[in-house]
Amino acid sequence: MRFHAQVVVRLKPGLLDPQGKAVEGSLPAMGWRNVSNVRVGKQIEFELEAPDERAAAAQVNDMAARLLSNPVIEVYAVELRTASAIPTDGA
Amino acid sequence: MRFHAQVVVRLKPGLLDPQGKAVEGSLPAMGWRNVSNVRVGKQIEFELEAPDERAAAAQVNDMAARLLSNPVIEVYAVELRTASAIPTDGA
Amino acid sequence: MSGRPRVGVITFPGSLDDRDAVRAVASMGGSGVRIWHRDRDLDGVDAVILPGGFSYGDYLRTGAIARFAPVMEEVRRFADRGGPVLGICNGFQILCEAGLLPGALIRNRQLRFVCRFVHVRVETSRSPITTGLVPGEVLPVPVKHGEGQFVAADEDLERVEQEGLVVLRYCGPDGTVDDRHNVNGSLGAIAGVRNEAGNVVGLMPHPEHAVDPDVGPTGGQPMLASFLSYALARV
Amino acid sequence: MEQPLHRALGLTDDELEAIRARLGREPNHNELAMYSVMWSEHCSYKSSKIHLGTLPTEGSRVIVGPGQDAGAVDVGDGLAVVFKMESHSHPSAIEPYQGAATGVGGIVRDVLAMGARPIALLDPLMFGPLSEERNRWLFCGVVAGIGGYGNCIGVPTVGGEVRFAPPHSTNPVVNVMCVGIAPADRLVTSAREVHAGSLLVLIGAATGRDGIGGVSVLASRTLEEDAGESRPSVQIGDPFAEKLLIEACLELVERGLLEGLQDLGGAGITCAVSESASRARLGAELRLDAVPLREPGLEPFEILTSESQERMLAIARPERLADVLAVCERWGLQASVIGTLVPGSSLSVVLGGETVASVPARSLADEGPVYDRPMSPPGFEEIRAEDPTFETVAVAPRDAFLAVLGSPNVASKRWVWEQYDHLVQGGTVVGPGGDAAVVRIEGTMKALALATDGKGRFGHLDPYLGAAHAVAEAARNVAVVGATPIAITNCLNFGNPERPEVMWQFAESVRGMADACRALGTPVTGGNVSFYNESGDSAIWPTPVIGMLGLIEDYRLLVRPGFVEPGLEIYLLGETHPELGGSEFAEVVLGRVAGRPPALDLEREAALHRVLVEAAREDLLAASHDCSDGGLAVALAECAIAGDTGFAVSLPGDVPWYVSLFAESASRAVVAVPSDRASSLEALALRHGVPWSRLGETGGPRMVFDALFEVTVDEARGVYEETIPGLIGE
Ligand SMILES: Nc1ncnc2c1ncn2[C@@H]1O[C@H](COP(=O)(O)OP(=O)(O)O)[C@@H](O)[C@H]1O
Ligand SMILES: [Mg+2]
Repeated sequence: MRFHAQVVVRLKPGLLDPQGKAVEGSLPAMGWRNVSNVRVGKQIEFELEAPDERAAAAQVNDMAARLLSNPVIEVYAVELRTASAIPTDGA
Repeated sequence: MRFHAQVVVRLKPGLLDPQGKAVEGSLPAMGWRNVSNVRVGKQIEFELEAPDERAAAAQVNDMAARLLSNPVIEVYAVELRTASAIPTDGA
Repeated sequence: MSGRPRVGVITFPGSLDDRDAVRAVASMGGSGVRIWHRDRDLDGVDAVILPGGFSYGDYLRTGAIARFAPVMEEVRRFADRGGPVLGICNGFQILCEAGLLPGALIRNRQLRFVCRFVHVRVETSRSPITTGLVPGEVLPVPVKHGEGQFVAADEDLERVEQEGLVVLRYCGPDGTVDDRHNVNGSLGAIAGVRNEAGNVVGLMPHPEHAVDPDVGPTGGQPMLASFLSYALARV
Repeated sequence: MEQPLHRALGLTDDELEAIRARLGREPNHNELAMYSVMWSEHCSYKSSKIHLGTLPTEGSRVIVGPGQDAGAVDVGDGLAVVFKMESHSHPSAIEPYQGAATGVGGIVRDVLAMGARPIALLDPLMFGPLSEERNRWLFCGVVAGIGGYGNCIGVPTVGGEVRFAPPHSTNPVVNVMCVGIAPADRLVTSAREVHAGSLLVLIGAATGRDGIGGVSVLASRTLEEDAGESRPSVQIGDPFAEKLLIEACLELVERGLLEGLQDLGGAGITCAVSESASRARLGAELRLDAVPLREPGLEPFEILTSESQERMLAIARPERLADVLAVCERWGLQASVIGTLVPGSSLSVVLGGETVASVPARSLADEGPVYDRPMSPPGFEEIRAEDPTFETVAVAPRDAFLAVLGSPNVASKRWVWEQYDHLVQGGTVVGPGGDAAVVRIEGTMKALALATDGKGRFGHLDPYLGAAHAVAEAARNVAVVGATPIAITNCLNFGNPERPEVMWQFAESVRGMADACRALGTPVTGGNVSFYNESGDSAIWPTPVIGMLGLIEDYRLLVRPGFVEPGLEIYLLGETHPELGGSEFAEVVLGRVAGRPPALDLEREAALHRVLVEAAREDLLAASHDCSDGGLAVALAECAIAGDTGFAVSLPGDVPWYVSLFAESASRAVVAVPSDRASSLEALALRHGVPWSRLGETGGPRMVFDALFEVTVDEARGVYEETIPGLIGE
C-alpha cells in the first residue's frame, strides 16, 4: 500500500523561536497588530510503501523521532493517509 | 475573537527541493528504502484577534501571500481554527 | 610513538574546513590523517576532529544526516573508550545530534550567518582543548556560522552548568560575558561544551582558522596545542 | 497563437531566414527552441560583439582570453589564475535569495569548467534606496542568498561592493565574480585535443523544467494552462550538490580522466553540447533518453533548453568511463553518458530512437547573428549645465562630513560581509572592509589582490569616463595594498540595447574601458554583458563593473588602510581639483547628480600605481588607502576608523573646503609613513612624477581637519558602522 505522510516538527514550547520572533517583529510595520505567538516549524511530506497502516505509522514515527526531529529541542506530529486519498503531483 | 492559524508554505511542485532531496538521499543508508517524493516546507503558526472568521481568514491569506511566501516559487495553504478549540502550549 | 600525534580529520559530503583542520594540525606539530565518511575504521589515530562545513547541506537540521554516516559508529566507539574528539562548528553540531554532547544548536538569534573574530573565555581546564589553559583566559578566534545558538532544555542546561561542562563562553576582549558579546544569542553565552567524561568537546568558533599570525589572531594555537598534548598523553 | 512561433520565441524574421539558410529547410520546434536560446542576446552577445572586439585582450600573462568559460592568467610558479564575472540581476529582482544564490552557483561552475579550484568570490551589488520596503527586501534577500550559497560550498566571499541609487529600485544589479586557481598545464582550455568517439557525460543534478520560461510557448496544449506554475523562471540553488560537483570535477581533472569539461548554464544542454562539439570541430549525437529527469513528461525542447542548476558536462574517452563514473559515485553524484562526439559537424538529437533535431553544431554556438545597432548620444546639456562645483554651500563642514560618511554608498558594508564566510580555505590575508581583498596562493609567498568597482553615477554623466574611472579605481584599489594590477574581467550592466541611447552608452563605456585597460596594462580576459536592465522608461545608469586581479610577490609586504599608531606622517599622493560632478557630496549634500565626472589622466594614474607598489615593496608604508567616494575626508576617516587612531591634518591647495574634503579627483591615495621613511617616499614620488603633499600626522582619539572641524574617531565610527543596520531597522 502507498501512504502519504506528513510530519510537522516544532521547537519545544519552552524554547525561544528566533524565526517566529522575527516574523512577529515584522508584522506591525505591515499593519498587522493583532498577531501573537508566532512559531515557525518545518513540514516534511513524503510517500511510502508499506504492507499496512500500522507498519507505515511505525516507520513514520521512527523516522520523525530519529531523523526528522531532534528530541533535545523539538517535538513532532505525524499525519498519515493512504496515497489514493490525495492527488499526487506527478510521479 | 481569537483564532489559531497555521500556514504551510511549500516550494511549487515543479521546483527542485534541495532539502527534500538531501533527506531522501540519506534514507536508504538508514534502512528506509520505501520512501519517495520527500518535500520539506515551512509551517508557521500564530494566534490572531479578529472580529469574525471571515476577517481572520482574509488577513491570514494576506499575510501568507505577502509576507510568509514568495508566489514566484512557493505555494501556501492556510488552516484556521477558533483558539478555544485547541490547547495552547504555554506562553 | 613519537611526539607527533596522528589526528584523524573526517570528511563528510559538504565538509569545508577539513583541509584547514589538517593544515592547522600539521602547523602545530601533529599529523593530520584524512578520514572519509564511509570509512568503517579510524586508521588507528590518536584523536579525531569533526571539521566545520555544511554536511549534507545542513538542510534538514545541521548535523542531522551526518551523524548517521558509517564512520560515526567508529567515532562513538572511539569516544566511549576515552579517545579525544573535537567537533568544530558543523562538527559540534554533529556531535550534539549524535548525543555525544549535550544541547543543540539552532539558528542564530539575529537569523543571519555571522563571520567575525570574537573572544572566548576559558571556563574549565578539564577538556581536551583547554588542558594547558587557565579558567578566565581570553582567546581571540573567528566564528562563521548561521546556526550556532546553543540551546538546551532547562534541566539539561542546569546540568551542563552545574557539572562544569561549559568549556568556552563568548566574551569581550577583557573577558566580560554579556549580551552584547554573545554573538549568536547562545544560552549562557556558551561557545563550547564537553561531555561528562571530559574527552569529547565541541565549539562553534574555529581554532583551525586562528593559528597563522600572517592571517590574523592566533587564539586557536593554545587550543590545538592542548588537543595534541591531550592526545599524546593518552598514547 | 497570434504571432508566428519564431517571434514568440524571440527570433526575428531575419533570424528565422538565417536558420532556414543554415539548414536548407524549415526548422522543427525543437530546433527552433535550440536556436532561440543560443541566438538570444544572453548567449550570442549579438548586440555587443562588435564592440567587445575592440577591447585589449593580449598580454604576456594572458593564457586564456575572452571567449571561453573564464579567462586565465599566468601568475608564475606554474600556476594559472582563472576568473570571471557574471550577472544574475533579473532572477534576483523577483526572488532575491534564490536569484543571487544561483548566480553564485553559475559563476563558480564557469571557473570549475576550466579545471580550476574556486578560491574566492566577490559580489558587486546595486539596489534602490533602502528607505523603500521592497528595496530592503531585495537587499536582505540577495545578501542572504549570496552568503547562503557561497558559505555552503566553501568558497570565501572576500570582497565586492554595494551601491544605492534610485534607478535600481526596479532593477537591482547582482554581479558575482569568481576566482580560481589551477596548475597552468592542467587547465581545461579549448586548446585540448578532443576526439571523435569521446563520450559526453552529464554529471550532477537531474534535469527539470527550470528556466525555460522563454521557450515554454512550445509546450503542448495540455500543459499550457499551468505553464506558469510548472515552468518557473527562477531556479532553486542546491549548494550542497555544487560542493560535491566541485570536488568530483576537480578530482576528474587532477587524475587526467577528461578531455573536456563544460558548465551548463544559460541554454543548458544545447549550449554545452554545441559548444563542446564546435570547439572540437566535431559533431555530436545526443541521446535525450539518457538524461536523468527530475519529473516525468519533459518534452524534448524542455530537456534541451532546461537551465537546471548544478550540472556539468564532462568529455571522456570510453576507456576512462568506468573511472569517471567511480569518481562521481564516490561523491554521491549521478553521472550519465548522454551522447558521443562524432566526426562531421552535425549535432543530432535522438529520443526514443527518433531524431528530433539535427543542426550544424557551429551554427548554434558560433554563427549567431551579429548586430551593429544604431546609436545616438542622449542630451547631456541639462545635467552638464548643473555642475555643482561652484555652488554656494551653506552647510557646516562638520555636518557635511557626517552626512557624506553616513551616506549608504560610503558607509561600512560590514552588515553585508559579515554574512559571508571570508575565511574558509585559510588563504584570506585581507578580507572585506579594506581596499582590495588579499588571498594567498598556497605553496608560495605570492598573493592575489582582488577588487571590483563600478561607477554608475559617473557613467550616467559620461559613460566613457565612467568606465575608465571604474578600471582606474579598481586598479588603484589593488595597487594601494601593494599589488601590481595584471588583468581584468567585467560585467557590463545596461538597459535595452535596441534603444540607440543605450547602445551609445554601451559603446562609449567599452571605449573607456579599453583605453584605461591599455594605459594601465590590464588586459581584458573575459566578462559578461547584461542588457535589458530597465522597466518602463527607467533604465539603470550605464554601469560597467570591473573585476581587477592584482599580484603581490610577497604577501608579508602588503599594506592595510588602518592608521595603527600615532606619529606617522600622512601624505596625499596625487592632486585635488575643483571637480564635484557626480560626487557623493553633490548627491548627498547638494541633492543632485549632475555635472561632469572628474577628469582622468591615465598616465598619472599608472604612475601612482607604480609609486604605491614600489613603496610597498620597499616597506615604506604603514598605511595606504585609495581616495575615491566621498573624497579625501572619507579616505582619512576610514584610515582612522580602521586603525582606531586619529589624526590632525591641514588641507592643501587654494580651493574651497568642500572641494579639498569631498572632490573625487582621480589618481589619489592617502598613505601614512614612519617619519624616517618620509624622505624616501618623497623621492620615490618625485622620481615617478607623482605630486604629493604632506597633510599632517596620526595620533590621538580625534580627527582634526585643519581649523574647520573635528570629530572623534568613535563618533565617526558610529556613523560609519550604524548607517546600514539603521536603515534596515536593526
Ligand atoms: N557586497 C559586498 N561583499 C563583500 N564585500 C563588500 C561588499 N560591499 C563592500 N564590501 C567591502 O567593503 C570594502 C569597501 O567597499 P567600497 O567602499 O566599495 O570600496 P572602494 O571604495 O575601495 O572600492 C571593500 O573591502 C569591499 O570589498
Ligand atoms: Mg578603496
